Amino acid sequence: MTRDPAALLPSAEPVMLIDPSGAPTGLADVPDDDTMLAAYGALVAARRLNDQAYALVRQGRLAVYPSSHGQEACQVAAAQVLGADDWLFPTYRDTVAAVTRGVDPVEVLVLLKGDWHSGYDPYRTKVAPQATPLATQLLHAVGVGYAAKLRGEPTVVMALCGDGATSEGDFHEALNFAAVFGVPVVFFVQNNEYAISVPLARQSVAPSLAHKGVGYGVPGERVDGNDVAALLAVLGGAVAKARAGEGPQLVEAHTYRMQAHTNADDATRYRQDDEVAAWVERDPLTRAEAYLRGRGALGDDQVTAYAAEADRMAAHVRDGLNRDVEPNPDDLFDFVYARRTPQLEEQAALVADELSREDAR
Amino acid sequence: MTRDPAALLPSAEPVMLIDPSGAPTGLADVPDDDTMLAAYGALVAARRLNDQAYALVRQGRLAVYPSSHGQEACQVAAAQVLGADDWLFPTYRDTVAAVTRGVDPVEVLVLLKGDWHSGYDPYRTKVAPQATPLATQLLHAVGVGYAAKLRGEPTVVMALCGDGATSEGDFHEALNFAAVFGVPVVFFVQNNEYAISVPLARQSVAPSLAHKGVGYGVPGERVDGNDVAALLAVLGGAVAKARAGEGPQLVEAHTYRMQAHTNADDATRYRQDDEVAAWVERDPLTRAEAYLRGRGALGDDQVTAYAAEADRMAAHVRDGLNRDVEPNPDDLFDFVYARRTPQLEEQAALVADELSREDAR
Amino acid sequence: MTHEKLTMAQALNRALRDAMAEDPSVLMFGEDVGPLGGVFRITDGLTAEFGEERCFDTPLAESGIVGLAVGMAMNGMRPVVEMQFDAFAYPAFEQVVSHVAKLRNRTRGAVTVPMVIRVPYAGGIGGVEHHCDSSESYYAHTPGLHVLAPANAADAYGLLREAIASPDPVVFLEPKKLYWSKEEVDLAAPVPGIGKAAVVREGTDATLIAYGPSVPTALEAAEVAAQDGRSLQVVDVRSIVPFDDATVCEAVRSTGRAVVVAEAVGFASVSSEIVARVTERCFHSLAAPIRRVTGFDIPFPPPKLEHFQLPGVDRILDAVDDLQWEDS
Amino acid sequence: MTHEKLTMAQALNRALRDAMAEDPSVLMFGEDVGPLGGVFRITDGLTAEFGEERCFDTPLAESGIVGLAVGMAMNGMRPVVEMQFDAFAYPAFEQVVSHVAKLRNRTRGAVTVPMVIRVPYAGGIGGVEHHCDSSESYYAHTPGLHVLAPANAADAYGLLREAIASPDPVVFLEPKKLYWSKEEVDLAAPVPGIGKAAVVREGTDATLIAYGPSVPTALEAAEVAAQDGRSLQVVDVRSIVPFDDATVCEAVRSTGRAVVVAEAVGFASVSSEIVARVTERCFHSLAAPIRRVTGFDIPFPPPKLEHFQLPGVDRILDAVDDLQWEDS
Ligand SMILES: Cc1ncc(C[n+]2csc(CCOP(=O)(O)OP(=O)(O)O)c2C)c(N)n1
Ligand SMILES: Cc1ncc(C[n+]2csc(CCOP(=O)(O)OP(=O)(O)O)c2C)c(N)n1
Ligand SMILES: [Mg+2]
Ligand SMILES: [Mg+2]
Repeated sequence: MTRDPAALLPSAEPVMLIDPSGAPTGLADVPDDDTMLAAYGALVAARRLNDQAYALVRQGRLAVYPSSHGQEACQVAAAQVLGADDWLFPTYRDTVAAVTRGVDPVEVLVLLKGDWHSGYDPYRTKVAPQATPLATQLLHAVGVGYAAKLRGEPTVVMALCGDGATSEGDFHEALNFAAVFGVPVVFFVQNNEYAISVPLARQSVAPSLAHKGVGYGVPGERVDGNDVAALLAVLGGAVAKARAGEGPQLVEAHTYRMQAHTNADDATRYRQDDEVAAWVERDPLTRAEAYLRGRGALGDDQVTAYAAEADRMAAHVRDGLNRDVEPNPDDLFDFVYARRTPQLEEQAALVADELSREDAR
Repeated sequence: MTRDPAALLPSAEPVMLIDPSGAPTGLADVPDDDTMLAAYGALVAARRLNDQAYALVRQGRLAVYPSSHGQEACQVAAAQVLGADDWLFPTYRDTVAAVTRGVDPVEVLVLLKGDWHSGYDPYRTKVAPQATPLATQLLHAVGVGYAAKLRGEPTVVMALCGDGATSEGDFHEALNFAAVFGVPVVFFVQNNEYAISVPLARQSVAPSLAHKGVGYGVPGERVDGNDVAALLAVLGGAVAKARAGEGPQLVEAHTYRMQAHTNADDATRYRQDDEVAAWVERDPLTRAEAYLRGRGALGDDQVTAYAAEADRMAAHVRDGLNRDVEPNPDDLFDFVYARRTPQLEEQAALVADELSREDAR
Repeated sequence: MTHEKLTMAQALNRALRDAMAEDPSVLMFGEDVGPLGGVFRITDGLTAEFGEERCFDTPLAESGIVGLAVGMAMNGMRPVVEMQFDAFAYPAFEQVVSHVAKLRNRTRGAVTVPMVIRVPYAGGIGGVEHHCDSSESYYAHTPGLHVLAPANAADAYGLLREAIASPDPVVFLEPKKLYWSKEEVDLAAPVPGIGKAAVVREGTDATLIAYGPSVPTALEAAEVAAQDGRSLQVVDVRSIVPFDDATVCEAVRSTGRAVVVAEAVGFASVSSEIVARVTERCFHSLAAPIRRVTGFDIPFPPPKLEHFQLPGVDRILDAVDDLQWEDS
Repeated sequence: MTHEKLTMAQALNRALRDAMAEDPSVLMFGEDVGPLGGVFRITDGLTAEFGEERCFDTPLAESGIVGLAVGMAMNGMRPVVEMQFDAFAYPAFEQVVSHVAKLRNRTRGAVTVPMVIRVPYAGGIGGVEHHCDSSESYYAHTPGLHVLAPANAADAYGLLREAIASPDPVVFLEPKKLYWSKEEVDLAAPVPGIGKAAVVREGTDATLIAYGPSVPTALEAAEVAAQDGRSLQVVDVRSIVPFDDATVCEAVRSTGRAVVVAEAVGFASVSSEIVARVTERCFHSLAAPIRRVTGFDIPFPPPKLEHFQLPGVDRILDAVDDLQWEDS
């Protein structure tokens, strides 16, 4: 039992460096303008991607989309604080994080388009496949980090989950394993107040989700999830500590899911419009823009340029998703094992036979 | 998020009311002499039961026995602080707790004798079947408590587990469910320093196991697990708070498993004799005796009387376990469902037929 | 007047409402089953009607949900829990296998756990991975559980009422793709009961044995076969555990040929069991080995490929064609 | 000189040691596998020999153990994990089914999880509840896993080496009751390989099909039958997934009669599968339906009653007697 509880407790209030009006709070230095501009650009792209994906669901090109509208700052920061050799473990809601780290958005959306379960090579960008079974990926993140640690590699792993996922047993086991083995993982909880329809108050009565670190000997930190500057600072600090050998870190961002859980969800059944409205003025994108404009680091021209860049990305996404891929039944049998078993050979032959007879008809 | 973290943190040191020499520490009042004498009597019986069961394993009457030698004070106190309508949820190591609450030791030992999985009617004494799959029973305890709460009954549930079990996902889910639903459960962790061979330091690097309450909004408390007075006070306080509507409570007792995990285990592979020796002087039984003798509340006559009482219990245990029960194959099929399925009828008939042919041979 | 046009989802909702109205110890809980009414709206309106204490949301933890239900069932309640999707029931597997299934037996009947685990299950709705598993074989292989799978709204109502009333724990598998099919339902009709299969179409040439989502497909196949002059009988298993050997074997003996149809992966599955036990019992009545049309031995495919995995009319009819008609 | 007299426990230990010595990416972890050497001593001496970083104890959490292994396998390691007993693997069920089994498929082969989940399993050692489950059917029903069950020390060594070398995840079932049986083992002997069954006794009248703990029982039954003038062939399945249809079917065709022997609960099990698939393929070679001798459909009994549950020589010979010898 090695840790002093006082060193583990998060701050009473979430860290905020820029207030909703765009003014620095003075709590600590805001990251430099280049860093902030890079974050701003990614936020613009992220918002555009959320909007585009939402539209593609309406057009029937995506089965469903869990939007991160309102949470973009969390995801942008989670990706931007990582180095090339670090790993990112995203959930179904973290399309933006994966894309910010460099995965082609068309490839990320393959899951929701329905062509395959995962559309990108996780090793190319060191982004794990998006996880659906809640909290399970946190353990994989610990394993990836521990393997790297055993080999003496300086890898840090950023493991994402939602507020609801903190209730799962795997959350507990992941934090504990990481702590006991001193694995450099940053557990980053995007607390967006809801797990589908279930509000945070029915999920936990802890002082905050960051307080969950205490029980593992893991330092917790709370941050304003709509303030990209604070997120870059807090997540960046957590990554630095993890890399320096201080073990896992837990960060809770306070944010809000502006849209329904997915397009299939009806949020009016469980929350009031005015609750949503109150979060509009905390929008992460306008806050970053106001700050940068206030400093004169961002002008209309650049805003237009970022928007144009985001539009190009959106066009690329539309093109990619409008392309129909001919489903290949061989795919069903080719990846279950390194080689097809005799049984899978038989079953694949059955399908091939059926198809050839269909063609013959 | 309703709880103030300061109110959740356990004391820096485990609560001790009587020191190893038997002297009151003065930290708080020791329970009255009647209470302490009742505890002492139960401790004597408990030690005798542990010794007797151990001997019965050597004699081949029990398959195995997980002794609580050294931890008797925890189990005696856990049972004695409960009222008649409360529930106790013991593990495989908590034979003493079950017996202290009134279950016939012969019935408790049925599991380890091998006649059946559980030998007592849980409703008669409100003692749940001893749980083997670690931490799973904590959720059942929450369910029992919540059902009572919904009906407005004043039941408190005492749910026992070991230090190792706190690493399981079910520990996490149980504490969280209890906290969110405000269920009157006292989670009582007997931290005996080992999970079979694994020392606490490889199980957790939290400041203490009691600190795990913080992450659920559950107050934690630490207590000397070899001081029955402190245990009665702390566990009694926790039960009172739970009953008063303050929700679940977490108590960690610091104790030590004096013998191997079970008779099948070889403790010399993972711990040194001198580590064990250091705990001898903290023995819960001698400490309680020294205190009571010191106050003049206990004399040689009474000590002898308690010992004789314990011997009678041990004789009863020997008698019970030396009685061979004829295994009845019908039992295999009669309790799987309320009524045998047609399939079980067929299978039972098969066994009956086999046996009748065997008899005929 | 008890005849009504209901979807299976509405029939299930009605079953819960009627059970809760009749018996105050019946509770409903799980993820999003409260104000939202469940992601499939099976619990719609229950919180409003019966209050937060009778139908409520839990923290997001399936082992927790099932473990809580075990404790409540031990203490006088009759909990019904919802696992949001088939694959999201797996975190509760230990609780189901080691406790729900075993507590009665462990305690020689002293402790019973009358509870229902409702699982929206199987594919056919274009769902992404983890949302389409057919997990019945895991449960059916576990003694101590009853495993039911209705194939129409009337059975959904009747079987869920029976499941809630049962003194034994029930895993209740709701075929997602049938949630929205509407039919005439007589809520007051007597229910054949747990453990009873039903011949849902008479036929003389071969028997199709199916349950849950595969029953409508089997019926469709029988319809097509009839147009080709082949008379297929269809048996709806309804109750996977306990299994109705009598009805199924009588049916198979009457035709001498059979095909088992199930969406689940075939290997070591309920359909393997049906083939094995019917063959054991009806060997000399069989003109051909019993064929299986099941999911392949692969993880459930993504939406664009799922039609390959689901047993369809063509695959069923191919299997029927393979039943060695010339030899007989 | 590679012939040695070894118990299965020693053979497994040797396989781990040899694999760890050859490949630094092979790691061993789980509960009590470090200094203690595992409750069955399968990992005895590995921490001493390879250090704490290669063989280590984890916190007590099975989902954690398997989930950690998944991540390590994703990142270049070849973890071998021990589940302390069969029933204590259930908390890891979601990780096994939703990740271990599926990651390769999910990512079209980009992510592989070469790992071995060792499970001391099945009964026959007088163990109390939760310590004697035969859980192979749960794994065998899950595509993406290989499922192996050795029945002797030589296979235990060879198959575990193969399992560790495999690019695919393997559930490796170690029959507890065979841990201490000693035999001559040639560690250098070539291994038939994953997916290969073995005819372990020739015979002409009927075929016994068994795996893991039931193989010695089947051999014993064949020995007894031989004294009664009946010649029983015994097939050791060895590899449950992939299943060796060729060897098993050839054997059954050669005798025309078969009994499947397995300790597990029979319903919806691996033995159901064997009956179903062999019948499908060998129907016209069969003189009688294939019989099963399995555990009953009940929770594993307490020690004093377990002998009723375990398939024994008598029950096997009764089933052989039932194979309609008069009719043929
Ligand atoms: C093990 C498991 N149980 C249930 C689900 C179904 N489900 C998907 S998302 C979700 C809510 C998750 O809430 P949270 O963790 O707060 O993340 P958010 O969706 O808000 O980003 C649920 C219940 C799941 N994916 N996995
Ligand atoms: C889910 C589960 N995993 C593994 C085991 C095997 N096992 C039995 S006792 C034990 C150690 C438990 O340690 P702890 O919780 O500290 O309790 P103690 O035995 O010290 O009283 C283990 C690993 C089990 N019973 N259940
Ligand atoms: Mg959320
Ligand atoms: Mg312990």
